[in-house]
Amino acid sequence: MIGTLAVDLLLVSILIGLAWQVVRGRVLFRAIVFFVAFGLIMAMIWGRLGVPDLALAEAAIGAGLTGALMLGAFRRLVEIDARQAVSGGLRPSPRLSLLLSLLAGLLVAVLGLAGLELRGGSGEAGRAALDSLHLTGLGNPVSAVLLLFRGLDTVFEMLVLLGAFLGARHVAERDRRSGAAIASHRLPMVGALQMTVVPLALVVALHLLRAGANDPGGAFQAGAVLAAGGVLLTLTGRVVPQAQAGLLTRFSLIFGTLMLAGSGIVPLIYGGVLMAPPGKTAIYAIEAAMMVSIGVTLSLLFSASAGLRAVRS
Amino acid sequence: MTNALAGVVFVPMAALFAVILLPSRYSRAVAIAGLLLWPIFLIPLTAMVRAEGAVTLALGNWPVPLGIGWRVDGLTVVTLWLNAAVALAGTVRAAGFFDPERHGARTYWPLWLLLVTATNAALVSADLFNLYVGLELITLVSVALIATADNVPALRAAMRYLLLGMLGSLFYLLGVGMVYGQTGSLALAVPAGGAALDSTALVLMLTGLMVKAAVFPLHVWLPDSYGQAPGPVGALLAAVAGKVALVALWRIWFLFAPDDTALPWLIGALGSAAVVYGSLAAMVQTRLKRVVAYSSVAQVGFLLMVVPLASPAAFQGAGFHLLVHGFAKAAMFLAAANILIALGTDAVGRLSGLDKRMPLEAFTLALAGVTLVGLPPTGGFIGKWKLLEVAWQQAGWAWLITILLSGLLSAAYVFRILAMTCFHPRHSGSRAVPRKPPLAASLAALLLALCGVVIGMFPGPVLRLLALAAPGGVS
Amino acid sequence: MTTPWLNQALPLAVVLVSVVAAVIIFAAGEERRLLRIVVNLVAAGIKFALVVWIGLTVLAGNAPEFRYEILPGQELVLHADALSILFASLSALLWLVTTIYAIAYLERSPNRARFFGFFSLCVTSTMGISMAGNLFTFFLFYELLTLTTWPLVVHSGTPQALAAGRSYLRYTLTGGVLFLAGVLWLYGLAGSVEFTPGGTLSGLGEEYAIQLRVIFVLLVAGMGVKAALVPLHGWLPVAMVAPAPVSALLHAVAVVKAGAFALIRLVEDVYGFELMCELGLQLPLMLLAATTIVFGSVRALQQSSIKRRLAYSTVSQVSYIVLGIATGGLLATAGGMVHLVNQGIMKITLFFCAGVFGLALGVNRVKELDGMGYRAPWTSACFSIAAIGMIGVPPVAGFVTKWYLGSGALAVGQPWVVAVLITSALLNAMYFLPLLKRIWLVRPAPGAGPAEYLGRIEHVALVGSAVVTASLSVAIALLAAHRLSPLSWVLRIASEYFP
Amino acid sequence: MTAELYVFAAAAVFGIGVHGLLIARHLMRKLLAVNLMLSAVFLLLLLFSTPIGGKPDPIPQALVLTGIVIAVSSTAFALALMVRLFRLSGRATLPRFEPDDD
Repeated sequence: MIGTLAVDLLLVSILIGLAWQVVRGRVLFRAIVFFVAFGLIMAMIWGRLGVPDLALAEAAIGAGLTGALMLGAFRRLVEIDARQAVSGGLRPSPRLSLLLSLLAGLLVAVLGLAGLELRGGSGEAGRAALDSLHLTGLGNPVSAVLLLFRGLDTVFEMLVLLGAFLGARHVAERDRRSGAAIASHRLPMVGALQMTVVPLALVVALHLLRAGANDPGGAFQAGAVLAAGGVLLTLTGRVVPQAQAGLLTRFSLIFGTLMLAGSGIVPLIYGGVLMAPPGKTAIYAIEAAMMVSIGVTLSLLFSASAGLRAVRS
Repeated sequence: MTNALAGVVFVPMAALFAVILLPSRYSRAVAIAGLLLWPIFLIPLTAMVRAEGAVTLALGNWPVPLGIGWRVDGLTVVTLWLNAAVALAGTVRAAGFFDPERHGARTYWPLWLLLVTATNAALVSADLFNLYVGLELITLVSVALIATADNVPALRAAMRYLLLGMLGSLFYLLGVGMVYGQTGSLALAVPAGGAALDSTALVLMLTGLMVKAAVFPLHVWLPDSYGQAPGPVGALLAAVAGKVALVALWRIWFLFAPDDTALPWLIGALGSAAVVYGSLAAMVQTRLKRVVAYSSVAQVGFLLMVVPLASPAAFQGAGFHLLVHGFAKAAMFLAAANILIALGTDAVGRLSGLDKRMPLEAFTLALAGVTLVGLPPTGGFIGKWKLLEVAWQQAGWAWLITILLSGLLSAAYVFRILAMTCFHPRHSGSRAVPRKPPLAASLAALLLALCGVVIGMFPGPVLRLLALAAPGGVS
Repeated sequence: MTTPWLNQALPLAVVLVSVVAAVIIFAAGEERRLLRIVVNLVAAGIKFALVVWIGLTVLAGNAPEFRYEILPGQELVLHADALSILFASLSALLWLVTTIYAIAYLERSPNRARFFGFFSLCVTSTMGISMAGNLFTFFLFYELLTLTTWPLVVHSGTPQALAAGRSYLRYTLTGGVLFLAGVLWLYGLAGSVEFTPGGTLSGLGEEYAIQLRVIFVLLVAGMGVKAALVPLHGWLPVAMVAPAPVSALLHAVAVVKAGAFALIRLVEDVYGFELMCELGLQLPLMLLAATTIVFGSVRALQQSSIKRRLAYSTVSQVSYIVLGIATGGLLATAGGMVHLVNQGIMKITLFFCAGVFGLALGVNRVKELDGMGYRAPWTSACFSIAAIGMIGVPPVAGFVTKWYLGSGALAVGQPWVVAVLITSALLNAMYFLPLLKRIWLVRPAPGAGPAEYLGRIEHVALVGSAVVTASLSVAIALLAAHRLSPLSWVLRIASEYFP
Repeated sequence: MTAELYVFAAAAVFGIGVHGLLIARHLMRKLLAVNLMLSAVFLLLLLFSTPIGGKPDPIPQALVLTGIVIAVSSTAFALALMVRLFRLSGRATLPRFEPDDD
C-alpha cells in the first residue's frame, strides 16, 4: 500500500513541478518542451489509474502531437521574426494573479472532493455498456463505446478535427508563404533515423489498430502514431507541402468520417435503425479508414499545408 | 420517422463531403443544393411533432443511458426552420466584400455547411456530452468563419472568441463529469432516480453555457466577433448558431432546476443587466454591424427571463421571441453587409439618404428594427405580449419591468438608426451607388425581415407548435 | 341589409383600403406623381363611401363585426358601433380634404412618396382605432399610430424635425409602455376586455378596487400622452416643426383625437361611468381636464408663432372632450363627444389657413399678420370663422359644444365646470382676437404683395379646402337638429349610456 | 486515498493553468495554460466515475478520449490563427479588450 502511495506522490509532485515550469518557463521554447514532458507524466498517471487506452491517447496525441504542433508553430513564428525565439511573453506576476490562481485551485479542489462524494451513482451507463459488450463482438469496452454505443459522438469528433483543418486552411489559405518547405538540412543521421523510425511507426499504428478491438488501442491512437510518421517525413524533407490538395488527399481527409457516418445511415435504407451496430469486419474497415483520416489530417495540420507530395531524393 | 431526423443532420453533412470532394467551382451550387434538400426532411418531422408532441429516438437502438438520444419538440422544429431560412438567405451571392468564389471557396463553403450540420445536431441532441461536442464544433467553425475577413481586427476577435469558447467548454465539461458521477447517465432527461441534481454541477454547466451564449458579463467576445464577421456569417451566428447554447441552457435548466435556491433570481438579474447594458451600448455604436451585435447581447439577456419564469407558457413566448428576433437580426446583418458592399462603409453617420440610394435595404432595416422593438403588428410584439402575460401571472415584477424596459431601450437605438439613415437630409454624397449589391442579396435580406412581420400577424400555428415545447419532462 | 359575409368584410375593408393605397404609393416611387395623386384621391373616396355605408348599416340597427383569433385566448376584433362611426367618419372626411390640401402644399418638395405612404398608413391606424372592438386590438392600432406618425413628424429631416421626432418618441413610446402595462394588468384581472356600453368591469368594483384605480391611472397616463393632457403634452408644440398638412393631420384628425377617443372608450365602454364614480376617479379626471384647458390657453397667449399658438390651443381644446366625458350625464357627455368632431373641423381649418399664410406669404409669426385680410381675403375669412368658433361664438360649431357642456354640468350639479368654460372662453378670445384685429383692422405693410401660389390649381386646392372645412363648421352649428348631424348622432350614443 | 491525491493534483494543475493564463501575454503561452487546465478537467472527469466490478467505467474513458482529440483540434486551429495574426500584426499578443480600430 505504502509503495503505491509513494509512486502516486512521486508522479503528482513531478506533474505539478512540470506544470509550474510550463507556466513560469522564461523562454517560450522551454515552456513547450516542459509541456511535452507534462503530457508524458500525465500518460503515466492514466496508466496508474488503470486506463491504458487513455494512457496511449495522452502519450500519442496529448503529449506527442500537441507538442509537435506547438513546436511547428513556434518554428514558423521564429521564421517570421527571429526575436520570437528569445521573447519571454510573460507579464510580471502581480500579487493579484497569484491570489486568483490560488483561489481557482482551491475552488477546483473543493469541487473535486464534492464530485468524489457524489460518486454514489450506480454508473448505470457504464454497467449497461459492459453488459451489452457481448452483443458487439468487441472485447475492448472503450472502443465499443466510441464506435457503437456513442457512435454519433465520434462522428462529430472527427468533424471537429476536419473543422480544425478547414479552419486552419481558411485562415492560412491566403498566406502564400505558409506552404514553404521546412528546411531539411542534410545531416547524415537524418536519413538513418528516418529509415528506421517511419516503418516502425507504421507497424505500431497497424498493431494498435488491430489490437483496438479487444485490447487497449484503437483508431485514434493508431492515427496519432501514423501522424508521428508523417511529421517525421515532413521534418526530414522527404515529403513537401503543397498549396493545393489533390483529390486523393481530400478523400483521405473525410474517408474515416464518411465510413462511420455511412455505416450509420446505410441500414436505414433497408428499414433498419439509425447508427445500428455494423458487423465485426465492417468495424475493422471503419477503424482503418478513421486511422488514415486522423493520420493525414494531423500531418497536414503540422505542415500547415493543403497536401503533401513525396520527393524522390 | 428516423429518416426525417436522419435527413436533418446527415444531409448537410453529405453536402459537406460533396463540396470537399468536388472541384471548387461547384462548391456554391452543391452548398445551395444541400441547404435546399435538408429542410424537405423538416416537413414530415414538423407534422410528427405537431401530432405527437415531443419525438424521441435512441440511436442504434441502444437504451438511453447507454446510447445517445435525440429529442425533437416544438422549439427544436421552430429553430431548425429558422436555421434553414437564414442559412439559405446567407448563401445568396454576397458579391463584393467577400466573394467566396474569388478566394477561400475551397474552405468557406465546407465551413458554412459544417456550421449548419453542427447547429442541427446540437439542437436535436438530448445528450449532455453530445451537446458538448456539438457546441465545440459550432465554436470552432464560427471562429474560422469570423476570421474570413483576414485582417487584424477580425483575427483578434476570432482568437478572443476561441479562447473564451475553450474556457466555456472547460467548465461545461466539468459539470457534465459531475452529473455522470452522480446519476450515471448523460441523457438530457428527467433524472431517473428523481434525485435533484447537485447544484454545483448545474452551476458549472450553466457557467460554461453562459460563456458560449454570450450572457452579460461573459459577452465580451460577441460584439467584436459579430462586428467583424462577413454579413452572411454574422446573420447565421446572431440568428441561430449563437443561440444553440442558450436553448441548451433552457433545456438543462428546465430538467435539473433546483426549486428552492436563489439561482433563478441571479440568472434573471443577469438577464436584466444584459438587456440594459446591451441596449445602452447599441445606442452609442458608430457602425451598423456593431449596433446589431450589441442588440444580440441585449436579446440574450431578454431570453434569459425564461429561467425565473419557468413555465411552459414562458417557454412558448421565449421560443417565439427567439424565432422572430432571429429573422430580424439576420435581415439586419445581411442588409448591413449589402450597405457595406455598396457604399464602402456601414458607419451610421455616413448613411444618410439611404432610403433613396438603397430603398430595399432601408425598408429591410425599418422592418427588422420595428420587429426588434416589438411594436405591433410585428412578431416582436406577440413574443413580448406572451412573456408579459406569464410575468404578470407569476407576479414576477422585476421581469415584467425588464421586458417593458427592453422595448423602450431597443426603440432608442432602432429609431436612432432609422432617423440617421432614412430621414437625415443627404449631404453632398454622390447620388450613384458605387457597387449596387445584386438584387438577390437585397431580396434575401428583405424576405427574412418580412418573415418576422408575417409570423407576427399569423402567430397561431407557430405558437401551437411551440406549446409542445415543454422540454424534457412534460410533453 | 347586409349579408353575414359582408358584415364581416366591411370593417376589415375600411381599415385595409389605405394599406393597399400605401403599398402602391411606396412601390410607385417618387417619380410617378400622377399615379400617386389618383391613388390617394380614389382611396380616400372609397374609404369615405365605406364609412358612410357602415354608418347606414349601424343606423339600421345591426353591427358589422370582424373577429380573428390572433393568439390563443386573445382576439383581434373590429366592431362598428355608433361611437366608432363618429370617429371613423371624422377621420375619413378630413383625410380626404387633407389629401387634397397636402398634394397642393407639397407640390415641389422632395420625398412625397414616403410622405403619402405613411400618411395613408396613419389613417389606417386611426380607422383601426375607431373600429377596435376590444382593448387588445385598440392597443395594437394605438401603437401602430405611433410608428406611422413618427416618419411624418421627422419628414423634413432638419435637425429641429429630428429633435421633435425624438421628443415625440420619448413621450409616445413611454405612454405606450404604460398603456401596455395597464392592458396587461386588466387582461390578467378580467380576461380580454370587450367594449360594451356601460363598461365590462362593473362586476369587479369591490374586489379589486385598489388595483382598478392603479390600472385607471396607468391607462389614463398612456392615453393622456396622445390626448396631450398636462404634463404629458410636451411633444405637441415641439412637433409643430413638421409641414402644415402633418400638423393639421396630427392635431385635427389622427394623434390627438385618437388619445381623446381612447379616453372616451375607457370611461364609457371599459370602466363604465358608474364604476368610475364609485372608485372616486371622476373628480381627479375632471380636475386634470380643467387644468389642461386653462394651462393650454394661458400658454397659447405667450406664443409668438402662429402654429405654436394653435398647438397650445389644441392642448386646451382636447380637454373639453375629456371634461365632458368626466362630468357625465346625457348633455355633458354628448357635448364632450360632439366636440371631438367640432374641434377637429375647426382646428383643421385654422391649420390649413396657417399653412397658406406660411407657404404663399411666408408669414409665420403673429406680428406679421398685419393686413392679411387684404393680401389673402378668402383664407383670412376662413381663419376668422374658425377662430370665432373656437372662442364659442354662435353660429359656428364651437358654440354647440360649450352650450351642451355648460347645461350638462349644471344638470349634473357641477357648477364650477361652467366657471372653467367661461374663463377658457375668455382666454380663447384673448389669444385669437388680437390675430383677427391684425388681419382685418390693420393696413398691410407697404410693399407686402398678395399671396403668390405655384399655380392656379394649387391656389384653388389650398384655399378651397380651407373654405370647405370652414363652411362645414358653420353648417354643423346651423343644421344641428338634422337627423344625420353630428349632434343628433352623439345624442343617440349618449342616450345609450345615460338613458 | 489515491483518488483524493489525484483530485489535489488536478486542482493544483488547474490553479497553475489559471495563473499561466493571467500572466501570459504571448498567445502560445495562453494556449499552453488552457491545455493544462483541460488536462486537469479530464483527470477530474475520470476520477468522478465509479469502477464497475473492479474494472474502470468505459464511458468516462470514451468521453476523455473524445475530449483529448477535440482539445488537440482546437489547439491546432488556434496555432494556425496565431501564426496568421502574427504575420499580419507583427504581435502574437491580444491587446486588452480595446474595441477594434474602425
